[in-house]
Amino acid sequence: MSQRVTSVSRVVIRFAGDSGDGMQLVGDRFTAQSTLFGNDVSTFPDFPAEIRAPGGTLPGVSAFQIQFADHSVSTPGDAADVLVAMNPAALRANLGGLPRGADVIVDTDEFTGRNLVKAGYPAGVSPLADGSLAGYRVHAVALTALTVGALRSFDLPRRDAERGRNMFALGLLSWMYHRPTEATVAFLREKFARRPELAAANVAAFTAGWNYGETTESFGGGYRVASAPREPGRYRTITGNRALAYGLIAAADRAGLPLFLGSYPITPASDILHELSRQRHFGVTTFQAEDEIAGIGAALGASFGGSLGVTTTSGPGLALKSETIGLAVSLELPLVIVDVQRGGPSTGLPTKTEQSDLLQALYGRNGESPVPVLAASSPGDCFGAAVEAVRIAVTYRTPVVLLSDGYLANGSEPWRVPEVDELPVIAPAFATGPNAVDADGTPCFQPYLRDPDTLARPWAVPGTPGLEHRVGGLEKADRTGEISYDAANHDHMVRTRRAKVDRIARGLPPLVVDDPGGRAEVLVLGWGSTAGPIAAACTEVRAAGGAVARAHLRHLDPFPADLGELLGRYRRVLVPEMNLGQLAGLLRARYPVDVESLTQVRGMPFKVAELRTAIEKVAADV
Amino acid sequence: MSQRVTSVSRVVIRFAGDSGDGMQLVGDRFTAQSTLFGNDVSTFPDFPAEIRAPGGTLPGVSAFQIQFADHSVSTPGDAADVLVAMNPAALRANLGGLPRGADVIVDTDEFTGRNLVKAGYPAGVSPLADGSLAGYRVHAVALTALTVGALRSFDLPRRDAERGRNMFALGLLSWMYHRPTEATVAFLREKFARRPELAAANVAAFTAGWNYGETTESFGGGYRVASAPREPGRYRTITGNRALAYGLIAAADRAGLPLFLGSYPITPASDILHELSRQRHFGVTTFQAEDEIAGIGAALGASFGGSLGVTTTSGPGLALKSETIGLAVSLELPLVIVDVQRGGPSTGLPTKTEQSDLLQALYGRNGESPVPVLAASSPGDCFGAAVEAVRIAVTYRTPVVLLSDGYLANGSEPWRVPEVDELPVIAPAFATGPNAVDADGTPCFQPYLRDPDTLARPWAVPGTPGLEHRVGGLEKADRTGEISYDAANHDHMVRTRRAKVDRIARGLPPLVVDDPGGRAEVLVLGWGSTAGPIAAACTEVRAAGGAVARAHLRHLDPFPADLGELLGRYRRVLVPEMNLGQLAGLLRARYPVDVESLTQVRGMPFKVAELRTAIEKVAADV
Amino acid sequence: MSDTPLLTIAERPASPPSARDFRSDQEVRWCPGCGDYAILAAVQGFLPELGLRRENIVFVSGIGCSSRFPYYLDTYGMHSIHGRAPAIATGLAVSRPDLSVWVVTGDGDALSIGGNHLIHALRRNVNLKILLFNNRIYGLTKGQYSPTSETGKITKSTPEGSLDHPFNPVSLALGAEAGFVARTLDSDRKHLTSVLRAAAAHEGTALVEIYQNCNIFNDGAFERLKAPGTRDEHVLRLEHGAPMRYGPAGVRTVVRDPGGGLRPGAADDAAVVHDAHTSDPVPAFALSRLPEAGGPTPIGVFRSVRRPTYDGAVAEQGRRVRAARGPGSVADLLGGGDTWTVPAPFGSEAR
Amino acid sequence: MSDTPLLTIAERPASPPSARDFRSDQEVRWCPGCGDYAILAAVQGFLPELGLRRENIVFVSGIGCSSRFPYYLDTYGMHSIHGRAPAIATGLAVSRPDLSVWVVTGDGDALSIGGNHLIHALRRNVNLKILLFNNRIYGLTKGQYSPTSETGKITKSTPEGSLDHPFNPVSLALGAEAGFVARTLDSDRKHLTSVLRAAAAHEGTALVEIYQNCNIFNDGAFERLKAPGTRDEHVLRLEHGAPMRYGPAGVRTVVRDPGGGLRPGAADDAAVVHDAHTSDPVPAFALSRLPEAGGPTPIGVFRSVRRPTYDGAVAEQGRRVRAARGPGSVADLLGGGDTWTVPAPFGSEAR
Ligand SMILES: Cc1ncc(C[n+]2csc(CCOP(=O)(O)OP(=O)(O)O)c2C)c(N)n1
Ligand SMILES: Cc1ncc(C[n+]2csc(CCOP(=O)(O)OP(=O)(O)O)c2C)c(N)n1
Ligand code: SF4
Ligand code: SF4
Ligand SMILES: [Mg+2]
Ligand SMILES: [Mg+2]
Repeated sequence: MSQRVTSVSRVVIRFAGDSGDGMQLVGDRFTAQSTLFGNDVSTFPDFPAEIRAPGGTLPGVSAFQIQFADHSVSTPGDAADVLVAMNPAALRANLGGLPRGADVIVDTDEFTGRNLVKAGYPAGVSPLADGSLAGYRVHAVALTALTVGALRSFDLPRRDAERGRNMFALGLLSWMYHRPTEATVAFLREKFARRPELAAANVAAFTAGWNYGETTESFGGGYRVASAPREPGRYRTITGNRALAYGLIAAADRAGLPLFLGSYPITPASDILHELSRQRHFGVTTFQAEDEIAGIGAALGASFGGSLGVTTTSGPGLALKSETIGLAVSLELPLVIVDVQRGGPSTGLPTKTEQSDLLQALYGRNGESPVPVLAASSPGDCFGAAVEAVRIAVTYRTPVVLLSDGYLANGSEPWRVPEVDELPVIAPAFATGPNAVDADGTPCFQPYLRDPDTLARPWAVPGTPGLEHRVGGLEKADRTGEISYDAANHDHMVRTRRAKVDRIARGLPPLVVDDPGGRAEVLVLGWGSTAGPIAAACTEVRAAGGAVARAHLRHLDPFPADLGELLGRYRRVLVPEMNLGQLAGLLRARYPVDVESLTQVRGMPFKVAELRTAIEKVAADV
Repeated sequence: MSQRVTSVSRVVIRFAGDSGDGMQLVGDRFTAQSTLFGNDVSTFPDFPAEIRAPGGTLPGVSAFQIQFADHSVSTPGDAADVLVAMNPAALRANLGGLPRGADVIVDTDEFTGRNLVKAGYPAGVSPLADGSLAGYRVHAVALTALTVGALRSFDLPRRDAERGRNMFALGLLSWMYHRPTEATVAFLREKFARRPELAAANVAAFTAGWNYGETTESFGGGYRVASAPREPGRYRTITGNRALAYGLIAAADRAGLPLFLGSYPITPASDILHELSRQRHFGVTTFQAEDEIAGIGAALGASFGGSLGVTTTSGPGLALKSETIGLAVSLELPLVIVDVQRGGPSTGLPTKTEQSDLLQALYGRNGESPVPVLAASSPGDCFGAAVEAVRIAVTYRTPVVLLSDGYLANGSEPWRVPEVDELPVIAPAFATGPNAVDADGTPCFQPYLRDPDTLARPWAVPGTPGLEHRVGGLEKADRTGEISYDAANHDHMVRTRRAKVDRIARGLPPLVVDDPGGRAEVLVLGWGSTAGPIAAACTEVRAAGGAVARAHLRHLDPFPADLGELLGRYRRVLVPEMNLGQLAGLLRARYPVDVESLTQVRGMPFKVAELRTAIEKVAADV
Repeated sequence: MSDTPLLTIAERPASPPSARDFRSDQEVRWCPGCGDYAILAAVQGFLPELGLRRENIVFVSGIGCSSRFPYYLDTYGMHSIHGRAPAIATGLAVSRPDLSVWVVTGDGDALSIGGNHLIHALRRNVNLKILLFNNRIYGLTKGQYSPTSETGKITKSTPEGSLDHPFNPVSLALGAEAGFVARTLDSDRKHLTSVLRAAAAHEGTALVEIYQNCNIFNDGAFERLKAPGTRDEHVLRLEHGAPMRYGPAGVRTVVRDPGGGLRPGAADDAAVVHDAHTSDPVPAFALSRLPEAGGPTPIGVFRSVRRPTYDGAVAEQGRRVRAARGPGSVADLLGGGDTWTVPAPFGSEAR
Repeated sequence: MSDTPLLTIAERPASPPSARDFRSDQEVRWCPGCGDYAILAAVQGFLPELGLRRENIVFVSGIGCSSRFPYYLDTYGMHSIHGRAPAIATGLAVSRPDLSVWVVTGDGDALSIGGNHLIHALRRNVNLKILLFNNRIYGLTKGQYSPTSETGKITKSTPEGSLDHPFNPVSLALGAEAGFVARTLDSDRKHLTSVLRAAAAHEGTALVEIYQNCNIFNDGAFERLKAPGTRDEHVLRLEHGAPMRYGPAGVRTVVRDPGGGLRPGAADDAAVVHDAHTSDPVPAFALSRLPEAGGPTPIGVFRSVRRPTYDGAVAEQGRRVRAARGPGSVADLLGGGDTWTVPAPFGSEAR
């Protein structure tokens, strides 16, 4: 059968099913196949807070969206071109955002009366039959029956055989988009290495899906999405949480410090704990503490002892850690605090994404308690952001908050593997001897005598003879670090701690402005995970003939030294955020610029189209 | 002996001694005597973080400063006219700020070689002898010996007799300033009711001090400070912590709600717990919890049950409560959180004052988590601020943060006792029945259906039949309050919670501007406990012919509706704060006004003279 | 005010509500097969026995799979934050002694982040019934080990095996002065119900540890205690006043060690008689250590001893103070202490 | 990296340091007469016995009068925040098994706000020596009752008398799986020193409760146990292997109750022999309840039993993994998983 292959430049697929249907696995495999093929990809897993809500219900739907393209993409796509719906609930939950004309692949075996009712369809009516899918290209496939049929030769209980339908679907989609299959076959063999019969069954289901596409007429000849041009280098697909864990390990290694993670599990940060737990041979120690306070406390204790102390959490955990972060500010010890933000307030939307912890990170402590704050901007960038957080923490002897979010944490993208020697050198420069002399001329150690350049204090770790000293949360006398209630000293120390954080700006590279035409009068300024949607929207604006400049902040405190000047260059500055305008407020407080805030707090990334409209509106009116 | 009595319009006295010398008691009594006499007064206790540091050392010095006058005063005075120094350390610790010409009364018996060394004077040199006190009017009195002599007829161990010297000093100063003595005698008799011989001895020491002034020549005829004109009414002297406790009790009473305090002791907030613990007969329940988190948790539980839940703390405790405040935001239940600010960061300066928790109060929680924030501006104003906090919490069903600070907490001033019916009526308006109908027309209860005016949700307490419902920290569907992960609903709820807090501004009175001439081009805007020094400084500026307007914020979130307009009216706006400019930043973020920030983080209130200089500099340059 | 209930509490209903009446309209969202379903059914079945109207019952929980519990009961309820339910419930119970307050929590919620609130509630003896769903794993966060996981456990956060020694929740509670401690199994509805009944009847804090199967992340953790072939050998069913015998047909005995502890005895040894009501916590503590001594796992009521409840004492103290001082007058309070009066100027309006 | 100490630790000193060497230059700032002075002197006197150099010893404290302790010792030290010292010390001890790590805490610090960290440290058996200064009051905040204050105590926050039932710190620790628990008195330097010695020798978490007099806010709380006229009657001095006798000239005995607990016996009863090393925690738990049974207050080592330390297990696991997998290579880690290479365009510079 030779049919025509359609070439397209980008495709968005959304896989949706029950929490137990293995949609995340299908998404991961499709992603791996696409990156190996050479497309650029961006992914977005979207799952419920329940572990496994009752089968077939709307709250139980788990989805995975991927955009892959023959050019650079920075978001998982606003809307799917193809929806794979494993049951009625998955169809119902995802139909809302689906543009007419999209392909909809459903497992007809699941569209039983009972399942339709569970999904909330009126009794006796199937969307497959009532015309409500008119306008879509519906592919009604008996996925379950076909899978069970394909696995007849295996001696599997029917339930187990049915479970293979996710692999069948993966096979079908792999055929549709001409994906390479070797890696998935190898993956399945390894995953089920201990149960070869299961491996074989999964491979059989996968192959059956592929063959179904090949032999049926309904999918035409499939589509081709050419590979995307890329900088030369070695690449892999990576999620934000993994990249962040790798960044911590690599930076600790560069600094020659053992890494100590004190953490308490919390969605969506737990995978960093999991990943680091697997790397004990790097000198990494992971400590699952009794709570968030103990997690950061243990990390701080380890830092006092000369390790790189790290703690990882999400918003509610950061709230609990706030008192201890204040202690770390007072002790001036290196400490990295990772906050993978999720929807708030309170328990909020634990599995959704948001950027609403920025102000908490900056101000969520008693007293004047400055802490450098950074944010990662893409899954792969979590690596570099983590390295930068460690660099600042160690160089300036300070706790650092690194913000990620649920979208970065679980989303993935191709990532160029850096060479180790591209990474910055980080020097702990432990104190080894006296740094001052007493009133009577004896050499002595002053734990709060500062480096004139960085304002960092010495890091003298237990075990170093002659440098015995005591630190604590009470105000300390300048230089000696002794308890001091002196008024002038307190004022000095408060301003010095602030000045030390401000010093960091001196060592930052200039901001990168993306303005190909060089004539834009509108700047879109973002931070954190909005980078992808903003970049995509700007590209679209320019493609339509508009002019817009774009810059993105990694450093939220201190701001880069050239930020004020940059803001002043544009007639209008638009700041899109997934909160109620936190960065916008900070910018207005700091610079005499009337930035405009574009906010959305929907638990998910901005849609490119919305951003584009907003930017065009601003650009039209300069 | 008839000597000339000098009339003066105001006097500042500073009593200083060892932590164990009873200086706070002397100060309290002198304050009571002065207010009963009819002066206006403002006081400032200044004591160390240690309970009782070793006798005679600088860190152990405890002081009490009082300004009393024949006119309205709003600060305890920049510098003392009279320093009472009970030992060398007290002299040394307080000489720094003392203007030449001041009276210095010292207990010569304490100026022994050993004590001088303990206080850090070079061996063998006494400040009483080395000329270093030239320029002061030194009154060297053998306070100890005179006291012991006066108490010879009592059968007291020498150490106990010596302890009477604080009463001797009080008697002497009372004579010098013609204070009425009856109240102190009555006080001593009541305090030692169970040990009449001690009461008599204390009264004898007090009387001996008075008589010493009367009979010695060295003090002339003493001074007269006439009484200050005042609005008619009944007055008492009150500290901020007590006024705050009374405000909570009075407001709970107005609302008809039992008051439940869940708290954990912390300086300088503990006295609110202590005060409320004494008022069980008001239906007040105090619960000393295992920590700050349990304190606020229990208060929130009590609010759920229909009590007025309150929790009191200082900065480090507020940090610990932040996660639970977020829950209260999500539950939308009334809750009052009192933060008596102290020096930070971390443990900081526990007994000193600061205004550095404003941003923590506003932003120290994960997610978009708006909480109304108020601040009291004087010890007596703590009463009204507490009533206002309760009004907002109950009316809008929201946690409210009320900021006080160490200076207000322990400082005192005359306070006009309000009549109960002057207080606002506060209506809990519990839900008692269904407020909506189901899809099928059945009456039902929707716990998140809002009052269109206040946006408050109904408060339905357990025990109310038919209103059974569940609340929690996960995002809730509008109206029904059911768990909802819906994107649009989340955006709506986030904005609605913010809008509800903004609504509070509608019910606030217009800002009061103090600009007697009505022609000022400079506005000094303050918040919290800077009110007194700012008012005094503005008075001085005007007395010197300058023009300056003054306004003070009680509401920090939401800001009063007319604030933006007010700020726009002035050429320059100066914002003095005991932090690094927290309010100033908020104003810049919110209004297109380039406010100027004047900051000081010294653990103590602004000096009037410094403020005056700063204001005059600004006013000179408009 | 605090000791008068806010609202008049409706009388006990004439016809008691049924299990159905305690079912809320919310869809239950646990994994199919989770032990939580059985506990929910048992609790819904038991609640009518309280003889209380729904509105006078409150369930407070923390965070975890188990902590979703309150949503499924048509009583008042609060799904609070991780670990804090005992503290929140304490405030509620102390301020509203007229309510029946229940806490639902998990092994992570109660013993990891919430350990301090739990032990303080037990020490104070607040009138709370605490149901601790112990599945020896963190369910909601997808399978990390918990403070009750056995040492060496391989989980997401311990791929090389966990290194912590676990808590024994019953020992911990007894060390924290608990007056009532019991243990039961999710799958044994009859036993579970009997333990709920005993807990409800107890005045003060009652801690009920419920072994609960998490079939997704820690399946079969208690299988030995449930499977027909092994359970008799491994479970000791406690009954006050009864000799401690177990094993098929009760052939095995529990005897006292010279050191005071308990251990398995020979078939013809005189079995120790269980005394749940003795004021000395040592016998219950010894029981809690029995599995370590090679003995069976006791289920049932370890200890049930009355001592004054905290909320009762608070109410009593309030009454005493009010009786002595009379109800507070705000006017007197504000106008107390040393006051002075500034008179209105002559001729001015009196106010 | 984690199992190689960061810096080469200096050898044990040839001439051991003296008590003087452990005195820092900071002025001691407790109230005159405070029991903390005696404890400080005893600790300074004992530290040389460790045979360690000053730089290898760390004291970590929380907040409270007692928590000022580290400032007065010339070792490394941290005065942290309220209640968190055990958590901070855990991170230090686990990451630096070469150090001798001590925690100083108060009854409020350890048992109120810090209760959870304390019980978790005990459960894990981290190599920490925890000195709990129990004065049954909050000293630093000027006299509120604490979780060890007796019920009915009148304090600033309980003017009508406190209503909480106190913790028994020894019982609590034993319920939390403690391997080493002891109690001693501030004023008995010899006994205090002997207990410090035993604690230091124990591998794992050692909890030492020190009854400490706060002469300002709770003076004489332990007078009965100290006064020459009463102490013999009220104190039982524990010694492993010795029969439990007390009273003037040791005329009184401690005997075992049929329920497993302990109680005072008759003079001619056979006294129970103290076994601090038995693996069963029941005997130690029974001892902790002796005062409630009308018996004397035991001081000395209740329990001293070795079980694997947490820090030891962490180090061991690290070694095992490294032996199996080799030291980690960052390049391999980053380049692991499915990778693909985009070649440099033909003719371009190789990098
Ligand atoms: C402050 C905070 N920290 C962490 C979490 C993440 N979290 C939610 S439930 C849970 C543990 C659940 O374990 P358990 O209490 O045993 O309940 P189960 O799910 O097993 O029923 C954790 C760590 C959170 N929600 N909040
Ligand atoms: C987070 C926090 N909460 C409260 C306090 C106030 N505080 C300091 S010490 C203390 C209790 C002290 O009691 P204890 O631990 O028994 O020590 P002691 O002073 O009796 O030695 C309290 C409540 C604080 N510093 N930090
Ligand atoms: S994860 Fe475990 S405990 Fe949670 S619902 Fe599923 S089976 Fe139950
Ligand atoms: S208050 Fe008590 S514990 Fe604190 S230093 Fe004084 S005597 Fe010691
Ligand atoms: Mg669990
Ligand atoms: Mg204490």
